[in-house]
Amino acid sequence: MEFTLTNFLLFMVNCVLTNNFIFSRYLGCCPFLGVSSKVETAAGMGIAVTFVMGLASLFTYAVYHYILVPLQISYLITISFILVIAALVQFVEMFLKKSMPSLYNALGIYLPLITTNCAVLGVTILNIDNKYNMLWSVLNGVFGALGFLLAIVLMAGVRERLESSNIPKAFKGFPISLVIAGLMSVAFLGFAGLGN
Amino acid sequence: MRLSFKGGIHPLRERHEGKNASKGQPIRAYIPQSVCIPMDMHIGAPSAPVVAKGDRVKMGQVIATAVGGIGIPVHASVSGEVVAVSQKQLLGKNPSTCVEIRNDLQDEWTELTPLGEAETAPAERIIQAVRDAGICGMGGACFPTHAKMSLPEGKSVDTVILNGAECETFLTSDHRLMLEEPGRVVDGLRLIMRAMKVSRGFIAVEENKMDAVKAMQEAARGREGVSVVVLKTKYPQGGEKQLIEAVTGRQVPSGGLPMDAHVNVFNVGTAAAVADAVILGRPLVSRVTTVTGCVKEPANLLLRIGTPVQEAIDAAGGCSEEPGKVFLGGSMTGIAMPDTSMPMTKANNGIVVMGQKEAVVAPPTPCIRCARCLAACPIRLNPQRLKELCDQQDYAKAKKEHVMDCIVCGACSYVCPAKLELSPAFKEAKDKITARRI
Amino acid sequence: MREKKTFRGVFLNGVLNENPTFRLVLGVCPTLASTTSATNSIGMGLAATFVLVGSNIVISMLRNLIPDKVRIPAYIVVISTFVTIVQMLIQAFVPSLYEALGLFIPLIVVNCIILARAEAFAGKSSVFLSAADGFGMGLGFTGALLLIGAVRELLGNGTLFGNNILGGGFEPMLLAVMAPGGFILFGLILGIVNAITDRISARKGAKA
Amino acid sequence: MNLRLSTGPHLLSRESTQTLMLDVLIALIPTTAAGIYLFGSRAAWVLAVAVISAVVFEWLWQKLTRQPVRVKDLSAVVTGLILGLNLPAQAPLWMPVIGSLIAIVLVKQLFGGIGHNFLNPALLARGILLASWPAHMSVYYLPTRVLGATSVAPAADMTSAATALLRPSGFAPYDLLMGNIPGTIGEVSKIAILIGLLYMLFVGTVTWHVPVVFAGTTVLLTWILGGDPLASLLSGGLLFGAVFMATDYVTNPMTKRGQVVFAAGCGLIVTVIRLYGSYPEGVTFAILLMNILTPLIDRLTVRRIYGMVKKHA
Repeated sequence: MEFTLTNFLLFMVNCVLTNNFIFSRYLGCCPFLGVSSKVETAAGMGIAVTFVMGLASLFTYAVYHYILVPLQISYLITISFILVIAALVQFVEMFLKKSMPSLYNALGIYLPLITTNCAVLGVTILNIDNKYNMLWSVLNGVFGALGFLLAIVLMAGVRERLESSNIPKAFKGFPISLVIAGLMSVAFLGFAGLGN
Repeated sequence: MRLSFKGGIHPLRERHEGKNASKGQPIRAYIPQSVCIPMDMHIGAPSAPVVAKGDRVKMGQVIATAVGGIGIPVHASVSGEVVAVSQKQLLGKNPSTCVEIRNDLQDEWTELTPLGEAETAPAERIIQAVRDAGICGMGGACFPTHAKMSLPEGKSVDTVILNGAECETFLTSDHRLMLEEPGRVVDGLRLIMRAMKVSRGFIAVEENKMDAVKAMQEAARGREGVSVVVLKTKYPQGGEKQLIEAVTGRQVPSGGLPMDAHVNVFNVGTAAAVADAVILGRPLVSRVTTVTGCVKEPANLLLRIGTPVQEAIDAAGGCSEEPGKVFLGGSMTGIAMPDTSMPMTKANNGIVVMGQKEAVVAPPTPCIRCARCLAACPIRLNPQRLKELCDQQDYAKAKKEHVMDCIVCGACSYVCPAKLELSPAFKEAKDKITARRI
Repeated sequence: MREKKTFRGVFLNGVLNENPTFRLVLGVCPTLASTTSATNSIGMGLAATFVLVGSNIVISMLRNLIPDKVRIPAYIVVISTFVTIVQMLIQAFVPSLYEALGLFIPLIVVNCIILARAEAFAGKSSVFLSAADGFGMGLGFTGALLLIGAVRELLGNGTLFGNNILGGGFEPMLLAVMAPGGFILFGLILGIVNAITDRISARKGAKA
Repeated sequence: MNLRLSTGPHLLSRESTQTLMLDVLIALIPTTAAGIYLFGSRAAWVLAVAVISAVVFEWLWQKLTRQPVRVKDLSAVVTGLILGLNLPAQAPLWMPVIGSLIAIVLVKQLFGGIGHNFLNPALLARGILLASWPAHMSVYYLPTRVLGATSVAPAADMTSAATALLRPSGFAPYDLLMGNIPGTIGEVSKIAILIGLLYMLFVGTVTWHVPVVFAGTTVLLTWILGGDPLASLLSGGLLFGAVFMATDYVTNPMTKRGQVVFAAGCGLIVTVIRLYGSYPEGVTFAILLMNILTPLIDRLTVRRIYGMVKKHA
């Protein structure tokens, strides 16, 4: 895919809205459900994920094309990518702690959770499956994560509003959150066809 | 152009704010057989009684002296014999000390010392005279007037507004006072202006009282610095903050007092009482009170302070049906009373009797977020959100979202189609936040 | 008081009391992605079970050798090895399932159930019990997926395991097999399961 | 004497949830009547089934969960009617039933009943029906009135062009206004919708902000992006959505400023979906998406309260 402004915008709309990670690809549901009770923490999680997903896309691209492919061990993609991500998260955590303590204080607690966020591993594998070059891989990671950020912040907004609602006991917590996500994703169907 | 503020409501529009029954009734005096005068009618420390059972008192005689800096004395509102000095549970939290006087119907005044006419009385002695006359805010605030007139160091006021809005439903006492005795009101305003060295005075009246506006305009003609302004008929137009916004375009800073906006507001009845105090030397012993609702002959009565509410109702012909609720003040902020033997005080501008049927409150239903409360709130708060926080008892957050700025005017509760008890919840929240120092 | 753990007890615990999907609500993504049909559900369930049992056994065997500090990375290596094996097996023997589950096969690595069991159980228990735990959790996961998958397939397609069940007059509700339907139906089933278990435990409590 | 004690206000406005809902129902009378007039008795059946099933589901749920039955507040009637008006006249009658089930139970009662649904129930039900049974939901019929009394056949060449968005030849502005075009029962007659709007503005059920800003944004954006502004206003579900669904109290923002943002967002999304998306009409999804944004809009459009001024020196 050539890099033009039109392509860039269409790609963004496609990643953030049309094929939203949560609402249409089911990636990253655990943190989406788990860290979405307050808007502030949801936004923190989303920003942390954006950060890591952009970097992970970059590094896994390099690992795949400069290590796995030349050595003809591309079947180790899963194992190597997850290790790259785990290491990356560790590294980012240490880096932030040392050089940007204020950002670390804001995002630090979310970082360990990101290793097992399937959106991160998912996006890196999708980058390879879709044969994106390095630029589009990073953009895919960042925009995908922005879609996640959008979804989790919207979710948190709705959940905050429902805090005082009389939801049937059996549905409190996960069940109602899943239903909320489902209803939201019905609305997101409206973006079908955009950005293609 | 009619002056107004942002927000607000028009309560009981379909029944002319409930005022039609009494607004045509001229003020008439009613003399009670006995009075029961509480010592804590004003904000501040209760006054200390200086009479005992068996004492004979004349009308206007001091029966209790001021306590503390903002305290005021209390005067006998009839002449006669003190029959009891006792503790009574009135509408306050704690029992009040009351002096009961049996009226000898002589109306014999104690010795009075007038200061002089409105434009000539010595300005520096006016505030003391107001204090000696035991005057406190007669619009319902009960804050001692002399204290309001004495500015602390560093504060300044350039405008005095007389509040003749009478935006509360049912009440017509200020209306009748302005219509029948506009000269007293203007004199009072001039005295306040002179005492406070203020050159600009407004008399603000809602446009549903154009006759009163006319009377006030005539009385104000030729008086230095005094002008009459007409306000839109809207509740709570007579709220101090709203009135200041409507008349001067200024806002009282959050948590501040009117003087922080360089304005002071006095009720028209208070001004009339100031005029009496200075020009006639008479202390505050009576006031105009509207008695209306389910009474046979709605009236505006000149009542002695301490008249039992039941007597006032009887003076208005008695109840026309089995009463379900009686409250002092208008229907928006009036205080419901458990029994009508209690006395009326300096701040009681109205007594409203409601029938059994009207007294039944509709049960609340779930909020539908119609946002009528937001449109109604004169402070531009979000009552819907605050109610959620109050229900969750999250008072710290409620404070952050400015519940302390709520003036408990009841506009949100009035318009709520779900009949939620919004303003009572905010009152409770404010009390709890103050008590717990959240 | 601690009950002595038996194979049967640990196994049933995974299937029922601590059912990973309905009780612990772990692994939401694969649950949603694979339950578009009953067949896919079973495929995903069994693949996850294989990985669970395998990684539980290996991690339990190595539990005294792995230093505590590098515990998590080590677990991940073990798990992703099994995932890679299962991925190759599915690709070779059930290509249609490989097609249907796609990305979500490698993503079994980050299925929180597996890491959670490694951390919470296999890292501290005997090989035998760890295997039981893997089996129980895996079958509990598979059963839950099958239930959701059956409902979604039935509503969204009118079929069960591809067999037409509801007859020609039924007009399938497409949404049930789309993303929103996945969230909503999982949420509803979860709520109903909660309601039922609440009722059962209330009844037990009343008896006791 | 037994006197009641309570804090003020002692008399309340005569408006209640029930009277507000009743006003909405009155405002819907012209639209309902026009729909039945244009599409015939079939439309009446769809509407009746939608309303009755909505009320029954609400009643059943409240009975089963042992809650106070609030059917009398008429909100279920409004939801049912709006849902019915959002369906094509030829929809099979099980569709309004499923729609009501979704609207009342899934979107409203599951979240705690009236006031707690974060999405417009009727619209979400329509969204689900649209996604689930596109064959029934996106085939529109010309009103029987236009085709002649005997025919209920789809208007052959425009069956799937939702509601004549492109103003196909043959639809003069007059026909667009009166409703002589294909579409759902409620959306076709713009004149009836406008009468309803005037009524609601007159009695104060709604303010002008949401309908005007919503429609205005759509028209303006369509014009800027090279579409036909008049057709964008008079075709499709824009007016029906802007007047009756975007104005839903429960699911739009509380402040006027928030409502303007909300309505402008609706207009933007509608235009984008109409011009670039795969669905021919975007009103449903636009309002639903803005419903989702509403809690955040509410957070960001808090009013400056009285007294937030510098203390005068």
